[in-house]
Amino acid sequence: MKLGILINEGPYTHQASDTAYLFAKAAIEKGHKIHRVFFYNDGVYNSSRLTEPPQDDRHIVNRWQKLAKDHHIDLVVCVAAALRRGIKDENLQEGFRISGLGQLVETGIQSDRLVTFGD
Amino acid sequence: MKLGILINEGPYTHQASDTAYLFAKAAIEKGHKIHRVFFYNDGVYNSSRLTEPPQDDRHIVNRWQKLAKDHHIDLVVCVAAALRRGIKDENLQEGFRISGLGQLVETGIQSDRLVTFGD
Amino acid sequence: MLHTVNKSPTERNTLESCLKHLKKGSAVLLIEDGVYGALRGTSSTKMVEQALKNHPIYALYPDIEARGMQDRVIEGIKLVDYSGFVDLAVEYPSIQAWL
Amino acid sequence: MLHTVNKSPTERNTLESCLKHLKKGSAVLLIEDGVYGALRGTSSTKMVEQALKNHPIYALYPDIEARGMQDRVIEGIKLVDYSGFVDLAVEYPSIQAWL
Amino acid sequence: MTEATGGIEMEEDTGGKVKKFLYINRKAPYGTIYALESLEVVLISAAFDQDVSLAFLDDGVYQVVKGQHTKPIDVKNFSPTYRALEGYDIEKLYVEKESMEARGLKEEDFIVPVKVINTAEMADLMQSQDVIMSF
Amino acid sequence: MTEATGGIEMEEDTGGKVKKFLYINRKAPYGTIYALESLEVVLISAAFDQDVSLAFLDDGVYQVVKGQHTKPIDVKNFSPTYRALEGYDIEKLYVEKESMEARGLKEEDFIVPVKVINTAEMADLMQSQDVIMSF
Repeated sequence: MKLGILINEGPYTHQASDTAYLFAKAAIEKGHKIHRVFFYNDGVYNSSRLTEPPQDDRHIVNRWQKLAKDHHIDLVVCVAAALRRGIKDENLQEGFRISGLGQLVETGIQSDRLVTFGD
Repeated sequence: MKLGILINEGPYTHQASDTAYLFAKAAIEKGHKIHRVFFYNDGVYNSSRLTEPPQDDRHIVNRWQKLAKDHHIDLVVCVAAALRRGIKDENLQEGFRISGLGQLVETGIQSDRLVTFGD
Repeated sequence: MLHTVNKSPTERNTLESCLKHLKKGSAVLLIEDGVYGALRGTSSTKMVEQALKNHPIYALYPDIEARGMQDRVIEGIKLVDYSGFVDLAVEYPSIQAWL
Repeated sequence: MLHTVNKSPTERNTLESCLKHLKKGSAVLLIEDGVYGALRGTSSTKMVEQALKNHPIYALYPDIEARGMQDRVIEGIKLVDYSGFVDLAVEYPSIQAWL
Repeated sequence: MTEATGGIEMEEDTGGKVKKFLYINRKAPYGTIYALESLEVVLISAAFDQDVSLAFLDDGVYQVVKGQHTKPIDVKNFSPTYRALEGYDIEKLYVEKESMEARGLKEEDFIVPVKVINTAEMADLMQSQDVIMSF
Repeated sequence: MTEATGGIEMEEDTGGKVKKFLYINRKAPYGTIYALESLEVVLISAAFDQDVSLAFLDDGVYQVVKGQHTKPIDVKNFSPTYRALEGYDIEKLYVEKESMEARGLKEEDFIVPVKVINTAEMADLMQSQDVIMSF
């Protein structure tokens, strides 16, 4: 099945991005396809290449990057949400791309399921 | 009176930073001294120089910067909270400084009141 | 002491918990979404009116106006602006934000 | 349809609101802080047990373990891991996150 | 990359599908940004010719109350935008009766025409959707 | 600039003042980071020789429950750190009885020795403080 994921909260602060990641990993292991992960609201903070968690902690940003690379997932960061939160190409991690909200609606249309993780 | 302010949420997402700013401005107008504004939790996002809100919206980051410059307020961003959220000297707005959590405890000790704004 | 509450009482238990912890001489200031606790005719009005018998309750008027609730405030709740918020923070020896 | 709830019922009204909107054939999955709604002996247990009579309720076991609540789950609530979460998302034709 | 809420990429193939989209609004405005950013998605969705509905329940009913005056908190008042939705052919706005009444609100308190439905009808509405968005 | 939770600048003049600091914990762990980042402040505060107390009420009582096992959610289990507080002379941990009971918890369920007090006593504790921190 083709699944889309929406993440509305930033890394570390809320569990949303953690749960979404573990859900995505499990879905891929079961043979489903993750069509796209869309980062909205504070979710855009998941894409900052400057993120540096304590060494004994998970690296949420790089974990998404790797999963996306290994399984061809489109990681899309909402441009409007990103600009007002200080996320730009300048500090965007490789593997993420900034685009419009239309991509979220499109994910809803194209995916068999849209699964939302937020506050 | 000497007031300290603690901000625990990021700009635009929560009203905390807005309320804190309007409180600080009113306090200064009444002749009080704002000793320090400490940015913790998602509050650290208030210091990103890459922040670019829509043109008809308030600029929360630059508003703090200006208030601090005009009234000699110490704007301190917690280093531990900032690192795990991708705020570093690289994207820190001028007028803010990154330092340790001890500065928050010190604010509690030195200020006549510590006023907290969060979620 | 001064207690600030910034959450709606119809969404979270914050205001209810705060009101249970008021001592003689304490006051409550409702700010941000907390101002929904200052309204007449809601499911939390009774709880707030009860607390009002023993404690001063303030609400930040700019937040009430922003939400279009100007004509709905419970009688007896005192309206303040940011300057009044500062006065309250100064008047009471300590302040607790109910986050 | 599948409803997911990620907030504690002793902090917010989310679970209560969700349970009021369940139709025949709907299921609930408790995740993150929502798993506190799956526990015996709490102030929300009765409400959940009532809903359980008419609807399947699932809870994400990794979140229960994380919070040390392994031995407190209401009988009848089905425990799933992330793989089971995926199965539920696939099984039901639509999914609503109660944020 | 386009500015602001733009960036609609209509060239993407949506396969001519029409799905039922429901936007759930359960949070009060201004205390958090969710109400505004939900509305921004709704506006974009208009360009996709989908079957769009908006649901306001719990504190979400406060989003569409009239008389909002945000200058004193220096935040943009976005409530007039709900009135603009009609121009985008988004006309299905539902307010839950029980949520409205628990907050002392009446149908005439809303800034835009809404259909007031009860909890059971709201549950039916949710059940009948393909894609449910919440923020 | 020092890494992580460090950066304590003891050279700053705190005027030899000793204030009563109360850290209020009302949120459950893991769903959000507040419990962890509150604990990080508590640890730093130990270096300042202040009179520190911790209060756990509402969902905050879940923070100190034993048996937490976070490997399955791939998040660090910070609950053992509460046991380390004693080594920093932070020994005043209060749990509210009514909050504990509403969650079906008993005194023996906690990972660290706590003093269980009722709502009125919690109100007294709050009232007697100079600085109240909440996150």
